Amino acid sequence: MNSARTDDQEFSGTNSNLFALYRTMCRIRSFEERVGELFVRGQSAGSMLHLSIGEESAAAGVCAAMEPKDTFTTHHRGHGIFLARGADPARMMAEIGGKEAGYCHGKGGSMHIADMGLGHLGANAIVGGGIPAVVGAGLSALHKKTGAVSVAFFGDGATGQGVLYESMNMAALWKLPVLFCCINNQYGMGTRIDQATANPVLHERAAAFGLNAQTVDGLDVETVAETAQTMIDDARKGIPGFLVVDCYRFYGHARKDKSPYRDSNEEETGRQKDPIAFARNLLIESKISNDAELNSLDVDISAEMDATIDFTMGQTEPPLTSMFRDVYAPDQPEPEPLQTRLSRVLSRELPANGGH
Amino acid sequence: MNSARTDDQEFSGTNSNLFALYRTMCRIRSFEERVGELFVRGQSAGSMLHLSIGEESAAAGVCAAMEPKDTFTTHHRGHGIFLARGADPARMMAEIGGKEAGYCHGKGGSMHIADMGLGHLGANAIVGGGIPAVVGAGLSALHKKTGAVSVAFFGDGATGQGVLYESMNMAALWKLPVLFCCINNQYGMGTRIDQATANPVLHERAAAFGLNAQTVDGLDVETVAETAQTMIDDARKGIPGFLVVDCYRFYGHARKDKSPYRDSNEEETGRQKDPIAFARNLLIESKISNDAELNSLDVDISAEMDATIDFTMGQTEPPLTSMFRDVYAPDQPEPEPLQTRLSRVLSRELPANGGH
Amino acid sequence: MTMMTYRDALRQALIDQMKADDNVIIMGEEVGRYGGAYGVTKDLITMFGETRVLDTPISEAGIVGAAIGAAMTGLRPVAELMYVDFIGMTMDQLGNQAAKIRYMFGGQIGVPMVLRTQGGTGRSAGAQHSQSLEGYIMHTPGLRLAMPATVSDAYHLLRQAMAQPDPVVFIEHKGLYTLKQDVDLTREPPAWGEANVLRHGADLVIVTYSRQVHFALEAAPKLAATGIEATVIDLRTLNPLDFETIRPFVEQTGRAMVVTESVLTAGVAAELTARISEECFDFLHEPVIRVAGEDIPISVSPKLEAASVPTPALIEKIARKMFQ
Amino acid sequence: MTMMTYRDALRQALIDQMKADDNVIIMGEEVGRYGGAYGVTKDLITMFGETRVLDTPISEAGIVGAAIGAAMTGLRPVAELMYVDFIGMTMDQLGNQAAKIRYMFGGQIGVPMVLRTQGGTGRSAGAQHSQSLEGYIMHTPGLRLAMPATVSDAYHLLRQAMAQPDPVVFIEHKGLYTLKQDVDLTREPPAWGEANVLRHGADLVIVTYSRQVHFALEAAPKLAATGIEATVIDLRTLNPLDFETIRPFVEQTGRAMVVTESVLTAGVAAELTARISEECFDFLHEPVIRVAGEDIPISVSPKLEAASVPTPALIEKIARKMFQ
Ligand SMILES: Cc1ncc(C[n+]2csc(CCOP(=O)(O)OP(=O)(O)O)c2C)c(N)n1
Ligand SMILES: Cc1ncc(C[n+]2csc(CCOP(=O)(O)OP(=O)(O)O)c2C)c(N)n1
Ligand SMILES: [Mg+2]
Ligand SMILES: [Mg+2]
Repeated sequence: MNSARTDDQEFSGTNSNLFALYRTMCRIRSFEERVGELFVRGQSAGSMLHLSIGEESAAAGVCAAMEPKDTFTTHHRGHGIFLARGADPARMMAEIGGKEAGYCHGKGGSMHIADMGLGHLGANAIVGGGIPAVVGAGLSALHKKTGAVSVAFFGDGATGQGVLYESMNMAALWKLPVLFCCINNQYGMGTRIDQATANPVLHERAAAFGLNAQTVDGLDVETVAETAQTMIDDARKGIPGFLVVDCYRFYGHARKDKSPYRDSNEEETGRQKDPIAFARNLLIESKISNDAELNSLDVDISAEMDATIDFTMGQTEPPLTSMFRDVYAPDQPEPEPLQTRLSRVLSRELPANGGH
Repeated sequence: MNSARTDDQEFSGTNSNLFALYRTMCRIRSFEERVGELFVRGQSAGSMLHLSIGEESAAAGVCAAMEPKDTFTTHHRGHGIFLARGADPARMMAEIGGKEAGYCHGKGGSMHIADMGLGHLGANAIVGGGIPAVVGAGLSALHKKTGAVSVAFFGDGATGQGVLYESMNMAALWKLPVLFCCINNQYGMGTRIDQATANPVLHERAAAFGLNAQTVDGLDVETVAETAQTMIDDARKGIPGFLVVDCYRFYGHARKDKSPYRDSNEEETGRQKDPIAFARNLLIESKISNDAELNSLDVDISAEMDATIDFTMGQTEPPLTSMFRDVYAPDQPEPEPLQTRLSRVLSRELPANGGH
Repeated sequence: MTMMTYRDALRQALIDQMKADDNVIIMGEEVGRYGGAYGVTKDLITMFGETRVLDTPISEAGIVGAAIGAAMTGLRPVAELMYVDFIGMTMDQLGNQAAKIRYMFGGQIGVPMVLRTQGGTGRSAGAQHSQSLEGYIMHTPGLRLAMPATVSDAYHLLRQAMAQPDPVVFIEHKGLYTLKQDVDLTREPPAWGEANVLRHGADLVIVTYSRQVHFALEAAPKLAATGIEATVIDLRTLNPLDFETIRPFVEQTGRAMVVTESVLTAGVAAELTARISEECFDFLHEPVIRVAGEDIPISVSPKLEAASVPTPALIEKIARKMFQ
Repeated sequence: MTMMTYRDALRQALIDQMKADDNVIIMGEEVGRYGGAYGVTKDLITMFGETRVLDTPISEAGIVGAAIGAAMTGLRPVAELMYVDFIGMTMDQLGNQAAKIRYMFGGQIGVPMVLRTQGGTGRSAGAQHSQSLEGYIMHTPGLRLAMPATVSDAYHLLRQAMAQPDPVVFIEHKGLYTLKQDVDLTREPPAWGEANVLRHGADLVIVTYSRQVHFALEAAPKLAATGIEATVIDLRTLNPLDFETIRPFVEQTGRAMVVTESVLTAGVAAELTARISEECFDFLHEPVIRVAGEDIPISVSPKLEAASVPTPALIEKIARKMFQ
């Protein structure tokens, strides 16, 4: 851990690694709280909002180890990762609200957000669905000699999906610049990891395929960041890895779920594994920062995140005409709308464009 | 190994375990040679015939450890397994010839043979396709307290299929009476195992899921049988296992494949791993049997297997009317044949049965 | 007669059939402790225990494969696929195994399993959680396919499905779980495979199923107000398909509309249109009209989502155009 | 003009496009050292090396998923699925990912990949190696779908597919690999998406694709001998579907037959029938006639296999009935 500081350092956390990681984690948590709020206001598109509170160290730590040219995919609980990668929270919130101003013009939403500019190849509502794409991104990097690494973020639940094993095998076989990052928050919906597998030491499976595999405690974001750095560096050299970040899902599976399937003692204990509280203590104890600075950081972040809600509330839904757009690239005509087709059929007219 | 015999035993191998295993292996090889012949005569249904020559010890050894109530599924290279289980070679050959008298009335063929009487839940032309069924069979055994074990036989190539991992995980989680038996003949078509994975020690993957996992050398059928016995006994007690039988695919992937992708030196060496030659030596060296007895066994087997060809040649293809049978259970009407439908439509008639 | 919701009727069917047949087991993601993503299996694990209600890992292909093996060895598994959108992972097990086992093996054995799942729009759940994929199943010989629209069918069709000798894909609609209707749980249900004529009208026949039945029934009185009387047929099962219930109405009215939430091209709407056009050719005054999902993915935007599939207003509008 | 086989034309298309575009890579089971199960990629690994021709493990879902990721990051992968029958394993990656990525992500990026595969009967390869599953693809918005019948299209359509900005499923027919025809590799091919009118006749239009094009062309002269002149249209691509080439012929002849090897119900035949029936309603003298695969699995028995799908004789027979 690099967090200890010597007394002659200037008293501002802003140049410290830990401070930066801490700030990222705070922004994630604050953003997620706002997502919950958007939902309560009835302004989110859909009821499927999966918050990453408690898992911020995985997002902050791993993304800190990535280079701008690197790419990644995420699972359905990917807000934190995308934010840590540098996303604009306002455009994210707008997307989650199903607004035209969002990253995907309101067509994707929370579970289908992506941004090619930041190398985000997409969140996924299919558990495991985005994993094999990093194998292909790894092939691209090799073929085009870009030196880019591609990271697949997914949950412990995705270890139930066969395609993960197919992907790990290919990555190991071809020595691809790929990192599999399993955010083990102990639950897939209501199923605790030990109810989903006989061996919850998940990285052992990856090792059996020949991957560089280990588990790190997500309580300490610096350890996560350092481990991720080593593993991403290795991946860049052709030694693909599998990193499990152990953490705890603080709240329900989706915004509405009250987690009746787990008892409050367990939740109590689980929430003690709070990477933000841990880092805050560390920042203060090691005198990198102090209460005042951290409180004012909180205020700034709150303001920034509040603004994402205001922004989103002011945005419009995508226009109906956009519905038929982007099913295909522009070279192929948009699908003919049902009403156009039926009016035509019933009035015995030809298609407007002659059908081409 | 139990093969050593004391001099006071009567001189006939027929009571010996090894002799029985040897006989099973010889019958398999002889049968497979006849399948090749059927193909050459143009009497096999289809060109997709996968012979298990070189892999006889897996079939003989594992099936010897199974009880009559046990069930199993196989891959596409399953003739040997089914024979070792006690199948009638004539009905097998007829099925491979696409004849009505075959196990599946000529609809299934080499890759889709099954027999509920012998607990054969089906061969499969989909690599890995039959594996998860044993998980269900294991659930049945638990639920109905039958004490039956279910064995999935598949090739090394199936370790590329995600569904294998999903199945292993469920079997381990639920402590099912299941054995996964991977017949590692070193090749999936033209791809050598080390060209398909970075870690060819396949059983390590199973261990990582919490399965009882090991690899056995297929050269020695007795070791295969004993290991299988232990693992099947364990499975019956709720400790599911994964057994890799190491062997070599003596010939091409399918009957026509001349294996240009591997060199003759390698084939030479590979074919030295001959479980039949090994067992024959052992039978003679340990004086369980002698040349004369074994030669006469060969003659008997040849005659038995020749007869399967003669039988098959005399059989007819299934009648055309059987085409529409067994798509559904008899409670649902057979699909209306195209010609019936079209004649009806063109002559504006109603369906014969009023549509029901 | 009891008032109950579609959800509760499904749940009651599971309970009653599990009581009636010891071999019925339920397996799937979150079916046990969680009670099912849409609550259909709530508390069943308490009632029947962990050996009959199995929470599985997130392994759709493995779940369906395991159900196949269980069905072949004497159980009657009801596997749950949380969303029909996940059927892609299971299509090999469903299409190459479950659907073909009886046939390939010469009739030796069947696969008496049910795959319960739900589909459709209505919760702005996005492109991967809002689809209507029954077309894939209908295009796969060997799979039976039931899609209940009413509370009564939720109960009776599910119980019947659980007694079928062949695999049944049973697709509920996520927009119907809270539908409340009167239901007689004890009556003799209509025979499996029979369509249900829910409204009689001499001008037009609307052939539909699942949630769109309600949309058609909503449109019908408004049409009647403009002088167009519509017959509304709920297919209940798509395989078997009860064409003979449709036929006389088309012959009588000369006008048919088929309505489905699944995408237009090469799916259920195409089949129904083709069948009617073939079988009732001489009787048709107008082409059979397909009101279907647009040929696009579903957006998460509620506005775009709602516009992607038929609505009562759309049915009404198009039906009226058929008479202009 | 050169005489070559369908197989060699496909191979040549791969070679020429790989030379023209460095970003093209080939990946799949046995595509390298083995040269492809049907020999289409023979020796390509020697010509282009192991980094551009990748032998994969037997991991269909992973292969398609990897191709998607490669396509999103600048490569133009051609993934091979050895048999279209294995598409079940890939349907999630194809249907939920490849098909929807452009749309879900608001048009940011496409997935310019080709999934080459082959289907159909003719080798008594049994129920799991003989299917024609293009219906699943046609029913999935976002996937383009090409099915070459001729040697010329094998070459030109494949090259065009490899330059499409969206995922293309490219389905060859296992019965056509040895087909030999004249081909002009250098000519400007017809525009992507245009159907091909291969024969003109005033009495009947036969709309088909893939191997059945040849069956229709075989039946046509025999029909002519009995006084029935048939137009034969090869669709070449099913998505996009070139209906405007079909329309005038239906309007002219008033009789249409659609022919496909895929199973009848809820598939390609249904779509074509529905489209023609809707669009050309007033012109039809007879219902559109669907000549399709029977609604059954394919048997391994060569006799049953052959009887499961349309043949030239069947096309002829049914066409003649249309005029009785
Ligand atoms: C293929 C698939 N199966 C099931 C689901 C439903 N589902 C959504 S999230 C989830 C749990 C995932 O758990 P995990 O991977 O650990 O991620 P977490 O939610 O804990 O972040 C499930 C079962 C899905 N979206 N996709
Ligand atoms: C899902 C699937 N993918 C590919 C194939 C084509 N195929 C048939 S056998 C085979 C090789 C299988 O190798 P292995 O599992 O080791 O069995 P072996 O042939 O060596 O007995 C392949 C690729 C298939 N039948 N099914
Ligand atoms: Mg989790
Ligand atoms: Mg092998």
